[in-house]
Amino acid sequence: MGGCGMNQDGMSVIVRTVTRFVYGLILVFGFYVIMHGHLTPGGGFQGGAVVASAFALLLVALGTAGVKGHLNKHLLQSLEEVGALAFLGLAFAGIGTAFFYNLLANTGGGFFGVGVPAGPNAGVLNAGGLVPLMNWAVGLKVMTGIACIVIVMLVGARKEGTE
Amino acid sequence: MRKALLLVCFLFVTAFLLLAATSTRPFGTPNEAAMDDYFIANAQGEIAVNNVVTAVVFDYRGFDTLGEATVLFTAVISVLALFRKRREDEQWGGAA
Amino acid sequence: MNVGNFPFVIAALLVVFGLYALLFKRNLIKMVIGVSLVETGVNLFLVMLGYRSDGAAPIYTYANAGERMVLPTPQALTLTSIVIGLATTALLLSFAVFVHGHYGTLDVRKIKELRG
Amino acid sequence: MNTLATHAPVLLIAVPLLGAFATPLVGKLGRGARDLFVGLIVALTAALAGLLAADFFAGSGVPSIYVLGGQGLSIPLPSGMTVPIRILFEVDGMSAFMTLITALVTLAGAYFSFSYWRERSGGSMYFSLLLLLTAGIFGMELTGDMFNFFVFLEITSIAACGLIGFRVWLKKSQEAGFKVMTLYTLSGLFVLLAVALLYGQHGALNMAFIASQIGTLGVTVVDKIALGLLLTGLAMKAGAVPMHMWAPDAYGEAPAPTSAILVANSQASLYAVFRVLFTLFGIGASIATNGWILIVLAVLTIFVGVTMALVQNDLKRLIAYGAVSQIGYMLLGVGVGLVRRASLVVGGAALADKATALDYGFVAMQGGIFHMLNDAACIGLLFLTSGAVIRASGTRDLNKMGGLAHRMKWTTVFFIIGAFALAGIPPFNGFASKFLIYEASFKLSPFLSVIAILSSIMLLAVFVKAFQGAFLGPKVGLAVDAEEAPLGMLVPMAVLALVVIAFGLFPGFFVDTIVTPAAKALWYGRDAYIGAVLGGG
Repeated sequence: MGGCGMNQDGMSVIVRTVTRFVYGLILVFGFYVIMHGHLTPGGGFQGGAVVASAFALLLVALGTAGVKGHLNKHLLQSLEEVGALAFLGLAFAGIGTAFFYNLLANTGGGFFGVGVPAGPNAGVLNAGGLVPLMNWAVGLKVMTGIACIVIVMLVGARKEGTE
Repeated sequence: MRKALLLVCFLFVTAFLLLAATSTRPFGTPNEAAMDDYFIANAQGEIAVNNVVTAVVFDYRGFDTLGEATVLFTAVISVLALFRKRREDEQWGGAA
Repeated sequence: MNVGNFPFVIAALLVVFGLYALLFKRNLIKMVIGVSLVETGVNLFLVMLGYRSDGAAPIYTYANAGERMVLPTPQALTLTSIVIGLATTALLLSFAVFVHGHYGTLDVRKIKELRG
Repeated sequence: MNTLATHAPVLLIAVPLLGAFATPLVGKLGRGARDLFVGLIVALTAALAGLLAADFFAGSGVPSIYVLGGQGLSIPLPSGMTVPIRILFEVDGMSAFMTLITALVTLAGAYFSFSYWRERSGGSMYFSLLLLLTAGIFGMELTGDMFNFFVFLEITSIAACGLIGFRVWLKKSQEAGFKVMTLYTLSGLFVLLAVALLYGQHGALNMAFIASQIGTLGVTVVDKIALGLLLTGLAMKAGAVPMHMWAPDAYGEAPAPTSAILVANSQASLYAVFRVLFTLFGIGASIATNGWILIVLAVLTIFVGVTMALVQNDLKRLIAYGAVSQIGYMLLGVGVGLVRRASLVVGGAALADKATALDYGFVAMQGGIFHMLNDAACIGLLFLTSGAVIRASGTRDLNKMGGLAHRMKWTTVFFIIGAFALAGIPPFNGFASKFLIYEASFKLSPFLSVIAILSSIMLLAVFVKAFQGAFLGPKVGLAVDAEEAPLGMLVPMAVLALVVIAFGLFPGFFVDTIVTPAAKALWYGRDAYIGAVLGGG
């Protein structure tokens, strides 16, 4: 296990320095993908996976001891449940008409209610009703969920995989 | 014996899949696109979203997405449950 | 460009390779790779079903006026099934870790307490 | 209009999901709060299932539609379109019947778990997975959309495997977890490939629309391949014999209350097999062939299940093989019905006449469908008692048990009731449904009913052996100071035992009120199923 480069102390100085530099960029890109999910390719799942990959990079480069305190398993798990509940809550929001009814779209201004012109256009960020909100909920869920799996398996596999 | 049986199954499934691939309609020419054309035509008007795929994922087929989020949640809970901290009497070879 | 059914055959072959690894490989990790290959093949097949000749991505932000667009539904379905694949792979690998912890090996021929 | 009943199909999934997402958070407050919360969620879910079923069975029997996210609840088609574009739920007699089964088993399994899992770790995650499994099963039974069905299938697969491997300190549970997960994933991918083929052929994912397309355009090669893949995948998930190797491992290694729910999961896959064969492909010349395929699978399943049960020494695994063999009886009943239906005139009116005149094909269907409910009740009861027995004796090996009847009187009684019901002994419910199957399959071929009867007798021998090993004889090992199971375990067992007895004593009433509408939905409900979505008839 020691030979694969992942251990308590992480990898070499070069990798760690580059990681510190790139980490923030990946996070920004991930949040951009989540935020613009209704305008450009991407969305909550893709952006969440990008952010989770930043966490995984941190974990691999700095080692499990290096990220202690930054990434708390219990906090991540709770956040994931909050994301899932938020998504379910947004789905429940339209139950006056039907489950999953998008009650904010095209309400004319205000909160994500702006309409968009037909045909190709540059895009309106404040549009889409529940869609951007659901993107955020799913993004939160996916980033914390995948990070949780990675942390647990990285730490646990060494403990449980060999008797 | 077991290996021969597996091989027969494998060859059978291979033939089956290749038949499926060759008898599908040609690549790039959908038989029927009424549902998808509706999405392309109405995503901007109904949902006010430029990305049609996002409109499908979060609105027209939003329930699938809820299911998908649930699948991920299930996997996270399962993995966390497997690697959980166990009690004293639950170590290797503990009680049934 | 007319390519007939060739792309679908490629996807089917990917599924076949995955099944081969699943059925004939003796290592649990290689079996997980087989499952992943099957998943990839099916996803590829699904997303290829949505292609319309000379179609653009179904996103109005980048589209030109009056352009033909590919079908959006298979892309949404593939997104769902990729996430499902991720979930199953994570769980399968976790089980592999625990099987190794109990049996000390990943060889399926030596892991056979459940027979009959 | 009763709004709660209108929203019942989606609430039936959303409420357990809400419970599952919130259980780990509530669990931080302590075990009492968590048990109270889960208990409330499960009770609410069961009440919703009861409401849905009562609403449907009291109504006119027309399938009801729930459009997710639509402008109106029951407007499946947007104006000017002939294709439903949104995901929709479609509740007909069969779906309503299946939700009743699931609700019954979940209620018993979850309340049993409160005592069973009291001194174990990871309770919040256990109950979260249990609720997810339930939500997935309900979704499989209610959805009217192919891809949505696949998503719920995967939810049940992952949740089930998480539960099977939950006791990580047991060597066998991890092996079973890996094996079952691999086969579940494979079966899910077969289903997904079939969904992809059907989408490529018909450009839609709605079951009713695809069924009507197959009806008007005829069954093409691609449709046939999709049918083959669907049957393989779903029969694998249901545990029919050539693909049954995972089933005894799964039922045997899962914690006892979840084994009961896993049986409901297998039955949901079986429901999907019936839905595919009767609704999706219920037209054309090949349905007799499909029926014979089901019958061959059924005979193999019954025979192999019972024979393998004979040689087991592990109590859980013995019951697990019993559960496998019962899947065969359901397949047999419905398979005989399908063969007979093919030989009758293909047309709604003629089939409806045959249902009121109680043609033997229809009787076979009634038997097969009634047996799903009976099997869920008595196999569930047996798994729960096995949990109590294993907890008291500390072993699963029948050779190391003995004399439990002295101290565990109630558990003994419940085990006898479950075993007799499963083997089809008259006063209990297993007899009621098996008798219908014997009677009807005899008319198709006496050979089938001979196999079915002989297997039932062998099954009785199996359970006599198990009973003698575990409950009679001198007290061995831990049985010397074994205690009766706590009240929290006895009450769920008693509920299931009461159900077993009630169905056995008044089979006519239950067949008339809930089984016949379900059988009719399959037998001649295809046009109504399509008509509810696409309009017309």
